[in-house]
Amino acid sequence: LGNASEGSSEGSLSADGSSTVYPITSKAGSLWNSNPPADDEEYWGPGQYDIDSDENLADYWAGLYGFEANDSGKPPFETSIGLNHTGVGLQKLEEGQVDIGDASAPVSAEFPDRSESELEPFVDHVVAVDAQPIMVSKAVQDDGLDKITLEEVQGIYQGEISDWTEVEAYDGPSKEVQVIGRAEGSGTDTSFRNNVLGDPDAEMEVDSRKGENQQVQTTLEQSDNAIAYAGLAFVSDQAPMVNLVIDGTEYTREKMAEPEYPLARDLHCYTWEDTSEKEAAFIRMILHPYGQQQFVEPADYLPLTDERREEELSKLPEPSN
Amino acid sequence: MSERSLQYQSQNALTVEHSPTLTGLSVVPIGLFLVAFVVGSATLAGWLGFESPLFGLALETVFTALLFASGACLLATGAASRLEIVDTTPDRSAGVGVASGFGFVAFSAIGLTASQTFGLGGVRWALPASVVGVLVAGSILFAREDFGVTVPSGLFSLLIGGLFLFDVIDPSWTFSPAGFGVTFFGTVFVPLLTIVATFVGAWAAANAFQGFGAAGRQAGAFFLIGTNAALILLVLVLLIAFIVKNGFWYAVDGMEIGPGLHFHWPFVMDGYDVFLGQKGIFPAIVGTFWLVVGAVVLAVPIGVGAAVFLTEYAEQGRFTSVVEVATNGLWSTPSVVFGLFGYAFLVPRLGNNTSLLAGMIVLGFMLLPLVLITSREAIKSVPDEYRDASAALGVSKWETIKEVTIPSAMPGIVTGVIIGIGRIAGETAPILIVTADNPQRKFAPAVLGSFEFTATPPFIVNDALLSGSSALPYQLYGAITTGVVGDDPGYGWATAFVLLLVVLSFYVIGIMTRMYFRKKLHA
Amino acid sequence: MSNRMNEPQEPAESNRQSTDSVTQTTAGESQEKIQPEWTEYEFQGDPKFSVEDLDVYYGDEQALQGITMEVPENSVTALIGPSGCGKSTFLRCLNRMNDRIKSARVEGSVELDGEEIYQDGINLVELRKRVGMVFQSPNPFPKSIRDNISYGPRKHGELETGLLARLRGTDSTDREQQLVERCLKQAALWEEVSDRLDDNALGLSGGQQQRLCIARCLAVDPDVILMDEPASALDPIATAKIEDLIEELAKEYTVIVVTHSMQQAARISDQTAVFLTGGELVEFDDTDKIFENPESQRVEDYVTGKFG
Amino acid sequence: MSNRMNEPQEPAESNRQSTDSVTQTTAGESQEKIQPEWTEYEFQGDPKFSVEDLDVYYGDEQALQGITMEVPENSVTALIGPSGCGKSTFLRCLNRMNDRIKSARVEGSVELDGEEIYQDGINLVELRKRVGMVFQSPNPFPKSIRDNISYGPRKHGELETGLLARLRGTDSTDREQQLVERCLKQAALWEEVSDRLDDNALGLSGGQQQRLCIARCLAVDPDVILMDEPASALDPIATAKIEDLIEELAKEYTVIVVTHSMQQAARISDQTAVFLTGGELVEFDDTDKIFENPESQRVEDYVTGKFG
Amino acid sequence: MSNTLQRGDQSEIDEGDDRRESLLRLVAGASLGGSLLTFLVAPWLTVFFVIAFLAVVGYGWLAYQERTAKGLMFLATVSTALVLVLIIAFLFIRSLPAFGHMGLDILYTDGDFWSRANDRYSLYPAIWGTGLTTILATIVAAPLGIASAIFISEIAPPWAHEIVKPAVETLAGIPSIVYGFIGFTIINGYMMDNFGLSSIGSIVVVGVVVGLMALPTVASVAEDAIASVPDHMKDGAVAIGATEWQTIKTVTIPASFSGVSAAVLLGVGRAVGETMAATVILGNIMELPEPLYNVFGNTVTLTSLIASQYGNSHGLHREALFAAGVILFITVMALSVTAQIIEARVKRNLGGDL
Ligand SMILES: Nc1ncnc2c1ncn2[C@@H]1O[C@H](COP(=O)(O)OP(=O)(O)OP(=O)(O)O)[C@@H](O)[C@H]1O
Ligand SMILES: Nc1ncnc2c1ncn2[C@@H]1O[C@H](COP(=O)(O)OP(=O)(O)OP(=O)(O)O)[C@@H](O)[C@H]1O
Ligand SMILES: [Mg+2]
Ligand SMILES: [Mg+2]
Ligand SMILES: O=P([O-])([O-])[O-]
Repeated sequence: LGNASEGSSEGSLSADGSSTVYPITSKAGSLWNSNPPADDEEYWGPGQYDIDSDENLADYWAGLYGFEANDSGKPPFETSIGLNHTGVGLQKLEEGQVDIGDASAPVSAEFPDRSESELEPFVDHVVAVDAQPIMVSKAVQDDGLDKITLEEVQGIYQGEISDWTEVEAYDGPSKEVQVIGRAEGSGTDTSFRNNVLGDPDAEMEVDSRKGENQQVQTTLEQSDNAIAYAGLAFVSDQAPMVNLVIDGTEYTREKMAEPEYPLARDLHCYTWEDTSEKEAAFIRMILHPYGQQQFVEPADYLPLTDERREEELSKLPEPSN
Repeated sequence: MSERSLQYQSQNALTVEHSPTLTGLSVVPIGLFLVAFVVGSATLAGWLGFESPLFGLALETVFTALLFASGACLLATGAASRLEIVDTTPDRSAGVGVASGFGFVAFSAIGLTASQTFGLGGVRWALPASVVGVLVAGSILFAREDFGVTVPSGLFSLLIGGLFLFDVIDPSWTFSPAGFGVTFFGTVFVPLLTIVATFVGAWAAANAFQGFGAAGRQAGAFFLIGTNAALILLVLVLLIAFIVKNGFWYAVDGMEIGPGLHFHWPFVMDGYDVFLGQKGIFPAIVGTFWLVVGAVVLAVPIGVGAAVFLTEYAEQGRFTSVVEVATNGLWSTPSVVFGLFGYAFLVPRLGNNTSLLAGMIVLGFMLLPLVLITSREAIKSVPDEYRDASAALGVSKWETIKEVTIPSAMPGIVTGVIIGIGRIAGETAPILIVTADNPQRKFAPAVLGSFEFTATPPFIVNDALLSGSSALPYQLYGAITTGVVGDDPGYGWATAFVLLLVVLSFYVIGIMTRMYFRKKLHA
Repeated sequence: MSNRMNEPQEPAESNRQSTDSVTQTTAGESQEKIQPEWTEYEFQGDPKFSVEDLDVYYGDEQALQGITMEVPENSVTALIGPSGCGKSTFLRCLNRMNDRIKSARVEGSVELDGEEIYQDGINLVELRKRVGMVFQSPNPFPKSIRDNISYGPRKHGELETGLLARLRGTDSTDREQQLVERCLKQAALWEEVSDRLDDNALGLSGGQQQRLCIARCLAVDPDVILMDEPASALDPIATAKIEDLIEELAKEYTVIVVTHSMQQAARISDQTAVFLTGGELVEFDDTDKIFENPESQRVEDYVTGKFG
Repeated sequence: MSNRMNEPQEPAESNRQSTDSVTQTTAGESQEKIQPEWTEYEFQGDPKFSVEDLDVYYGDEQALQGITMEVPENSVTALIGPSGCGKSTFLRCLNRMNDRIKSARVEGSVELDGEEIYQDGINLVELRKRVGMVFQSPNPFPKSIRDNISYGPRKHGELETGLLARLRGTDSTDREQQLVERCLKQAALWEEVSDRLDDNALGLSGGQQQRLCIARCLAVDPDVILMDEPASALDPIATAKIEDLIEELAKEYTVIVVTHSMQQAARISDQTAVFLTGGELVEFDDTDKIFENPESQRVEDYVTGKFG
Repeated sequence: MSNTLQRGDQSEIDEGDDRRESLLRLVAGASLGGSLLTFLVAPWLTVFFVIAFLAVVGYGWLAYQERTAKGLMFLATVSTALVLVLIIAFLFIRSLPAFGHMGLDILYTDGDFWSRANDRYSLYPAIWGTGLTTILATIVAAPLGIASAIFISEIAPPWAHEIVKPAVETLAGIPSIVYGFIGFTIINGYMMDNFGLSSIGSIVVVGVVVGLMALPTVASVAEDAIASVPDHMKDGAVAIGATEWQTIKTVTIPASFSGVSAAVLLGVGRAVGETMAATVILGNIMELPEPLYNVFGNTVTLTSLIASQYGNSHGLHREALFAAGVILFITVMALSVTAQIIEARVKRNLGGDL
């Protein structure tokens, strides 16, 4: 038994961690394992992405780093993607239990009391951007709340605003604000505090804390007075987002992609010490426009700009063929 | 004969005859309660609304009418009994229990009105409340039983009905007790109060039905206890029906049977695969299967062995009582504590990762006390005659245990194990902590195919056992908390349906096994 | 009084027990009537119980077959017979304790003082107050001796004590004390326990417990006392006390006692009924006659020890 | 052979049971020796059992007091006495079944064919094979009739069946069949069950079950058969069959039978031992003598029904 | 024909046998102890000891089946107790830092209960929440459970008995996550809509759901207790003309009172330890409800604290969760032991009859 040094199982690539990043990596992993052929238009179809290949999906991406294709149609190596939280992902990565630690907050915010050098071995790969939305219950939106200022959000989460009538854009009846947060220690919570309240350890007052983003969404859907933050992937009809107004600028869904949007956060795939060829093959797939279109956009996250993509790609080892 | 003439009571008639009047009067409130229960529950569940009339009557009118009818019937019953129009056998008093019950109702009602409606703060509301409460209790105590039972319950119904009639409480009424952050709406309160008041009335009527006295109190008590049993049945049926209704069609979607041996049940037999468009939970089912197998393999030999040792070999003493305390302690240890323990003890020692094996062991530990306790009972209940008979034939203890004791205890042991399995198969918390990793798997853990021999210790490894796995309860947890399949609520219900199907099958099989063996033994 | 067996069969009476299948035995499954092996038992005065054509079934099995007999008042009637012949079953028919056995079904008629006890609307409480019962093994409640005795009267509302009763002025502590004393004296237990009436009854010896059970039964003022092998769990000395007590009780009460000891039956009873396997009543007559000169050959065999 | 009571007391023997406190009754707590009320019982031939000065205690309570008697071979010895007098206790001393009762302590000597059975290193398996036992209520194992009978021999390695045995060539299915047949015939049960040997034994009637238990006991080929009220749970017809069987068995075996029915003792036994409350053996003699002309007054009272 | 009764002539062989047996026992004990020890400190070595143990046991089985079997069964018995010891040990060891860091504040403190930033981990709100939900659950489970027990063992006609008893048992089989699922998706929303709650999740819902889950425990343990009151004791009451209900009330229940109260205690234990339903239904905030007894408010229980924060914790935070486990464990053990003491006392007092 003892310490498995590389990954939980030989041969396969394992990732675990953030539930926010999970929709991306999980879809990527699932398709990787299915290894669709090149003529599959829906999920692979390399030609659509200016990729010149007739290989199956995983065969192609793994092939870039010299992994041999299988005759059986199976990928050169399998992937397994765990669902957990940022903290768990990073910890498992550190303990050598997984190859990739998914994180929805930077490692520095997740482990605020660690020194630079302690954080050094975490190699950061940003794979997408989540412009963390402010979401409210449908009923609140219906009562006119289509935008909210950053100060109001801060007031709500610091316990200064407790009734919706205190929010300017709201013109419905008096109603208590139900403040919903994510569990402490989750990446989503950490980045929200970091971005909105200015400190990953800032105090906040909430009415309930949900373990996962999906629970936040369900709670919004069931309530008529709630406000919450989650990931873009979890916005729904009954749990709509509202525009955030910062210094007079109203950030709509479209404008959230702009780098100035203060709640924007990067979604990370950390690797340990180096990036192995296996890890690189998988991350390269996600970083490629193919991956951004196939995995990031359907999950409602924002793809990286070309510039940032190039920068992230440059951190990966060069493909061997 | 002299001593017997001291007797203070003449003999009563050997037969009792209840007049049809009494029977008629007392059956009505019970029927009214049933109607109120059905209509009220339907209203609470939102199937009936106050906007839409029922048989041309406003819902509020229906409730008011029910209450007045019930109250009137009860008062009439009380009067008829008191005036001896009908033959009853009431006691001198309804007793302290009834008196304090109604006293408490009066106390709370006055207290609430005083504090919430008239805003009497502090404890000033307590004074009028106590006075009225004591008055009500006292007068019930000193009234004859027939009055003490019917009048307060009848008045209670009439009072509530009056509140409805004069629109003191109507569907638009609201009540927010200060500081609780809760609002009682008339839409909920009206049906709720109707059910409660008619229920009290039905209890009183059950009392009257048997002519009060000891027989009446028995009828009242049996009515309460019987209603409780019926409600529990109702809850069970509703729970199951609800899950089935929401999950069944999703779960059986795309099921194909035939031709020939072809059988495909996508939700149950497929894994999760984006590319193939499969959204099945096969890996979770297999995960649960292996968890159960592992737990059984671990717990059954230890549990049965310990049970045999404790019953057949150990002297009753300090050692056995320590083991008993430990067993009962294990039985009541919360599952999440088992999870933490597994995380601290097993995970670091089994590849430092969440794993199927860790889950098996933790669930095995949870199953252990169940197996031990039930096996012990079963072995204890093997008649000593068998053991004596065997000993008298010169057969040793161990042979007796193997050949006679354990086979005779087998039905009990098997039943215990099956029901124990049902229980652990539904456990979520420990799995969450020591086994779970990816809820969306394509392939089930291939435990059998993963054994490998190595040259270094431990010489035999099984990758599947040492990796994480999904399991049905975890799958359901995943569906609730992380929306693993996006906006697809049916997926969660279908998972719940399959989980329930698996767990309850174990229970049903266990219970039927026991019934079968009981019948066989008694035949 | 005559053995009714010889009278013409009456049509099915409507006052049979009203459980399922009350139907009179139909022609199809008509059973052979057991021919009595003895002439009627005659006695003076009214019968306390008149049992007629009583059949009892446990599920499908018949435990008693067409029992017809009349039990005279203020005397001791012994029921004897081999194990399993239905003595206990018969006894439990007389106060309808068989109602508590789910599988038991009773057909036929039992009259207490001329009133049918297997009819609708019978007041079981009243019946059991009149027909008391003492069981094979002593079964006092785990309460004080006093409470054991006052239990019945209290449940029947004849005694009230405690704060509430005192408030209402219906307190009957004194009467309770009198009652306890009277019953214990009648049961020949007073001397032994008068100084510890508030001790738990389970602390008494077996024989004392059994007498306490008799006292408890007397406290509700029954007419009849049924006893099912009341001395079988006791040692000879305790047995002797119980036997004396039974003879004493017969002065005021009708006592019906099951015993498996023929000697005991001979010692204590005025008349004896002999049941034999299969649940038939084979002979019922004066005890002396039964033991010295029975009419039935089978009874003769039984009492002389040819079997059993 | 003479009643050893009259012989001088031997010093404490070392071969008493080796449980705790084996010490001989010390002078301090010396009990009065019970004076025999009858003269010695003499018979011809060797005794099967010689019991000498046997005391049995349950915890602190003494259940048997200084029993001394010799049981002749190939005959039926009946043990009678009121309930609780220690008959069962005595019987269970003879095959050391009392070892199974934690609180029981045995002092004194019991010899089987001249060999002390209360000595260290006794082979209990062998003892119990030689001294078989049949219990009050029939207790067949919940197995087939055949398996019930072959159970003992199988466990003693005398029979082997099944695949393994067949592979090894030691299969003894035939011998098993013969054994089953022989025992069932001896127990007078063959006729009734020969066509359903593989049915569960619990399906038999009580009397059949009891005979099956006897057959099961015969299968291990004992010398002695102890029976503790073997017919008390049975109806007269089954009882009669068992009684016949006992008389039959006495031709080949030594049978010792406890009964609470004096009639039964009179019918079946050659000699009778009367125990009375307190655990004393009051008289042991030919059955006829005991019932017609006992020497002890207490026995006379007992057998004529003055008490019990 | 028959063998001698004595075994004396075999004594020499016996002695050799005895020596070999003690040796075997020694080796088996050592290898087993070794396995355990290595599993604790160096798990990769465990396999050698396990092999040794299996070898010894295998040999012992062939040579001395009875004694080997007895030894193995003894081991099984000991290991049952050992599991509990291990649980205690690991829970306590892992939680010590949290107890050390927080001192008594971990049990009770005013305000500022839980903050990762300040390393404050007071379990007070969770303890309070557990207490409150448990009280509510007991209010539901105890009377209804006892009533069901009475119904099943005393009142039900055979057909109803055949339905209700298995139904109550089946109720015990519904997994807690299913209750949680229904609570989370349906009841929470219903309470929001119909009781005007201002936030999702409330103690009262959890209390009622958990009460429903503890009900079968109460019912079945109480039923055993009630059914163990001997029939002849009840017959005694009925035969002097008490009604069935009077008999139940004044003879059966008092006689089985301790068993029934043990049933309630065990039910309370179940309620205290119930996890998943609380986790998904409650808001899980480390705050007290306001006012303290506001059952419509939101808080966290010890169990839901562990299950909801477990995944996001490390360091002292995680140790604090272990501390929550310790408190849970101690509570439940105390309840269980009390229940057993009560039951033992009854047995002693009533001479093992009840
Ligand atoms: N509760 C019962 N259910 C089914 N059968 C019963 C029940 N009670 C008694 N029987 C059967 O009815 C028959 C008569 O039983 P009963 O107890 O009346 O006999 P008894 O004469 O009192 O015997 P004993 O002397 O052993 O007490 C027996 O065959 C018995 O097995
Ligand atoms: N296991 C035991 N533990 C304690 N005392 C016992 C035990 N067995 C019997 N006794 C007591 O020993 C005495 C003799 O009992 P034993 O069973 O030998 O009597 P018995 O003559 O067989 O009576 P019965 O005719 O009732 O079967 C009795 O006082 C009994 O209470
Ligand atoms: Mg009887
Ligand atoms: Mg006996
Ligand atoms: O699950 P998280 O992404 O919030 O850590």
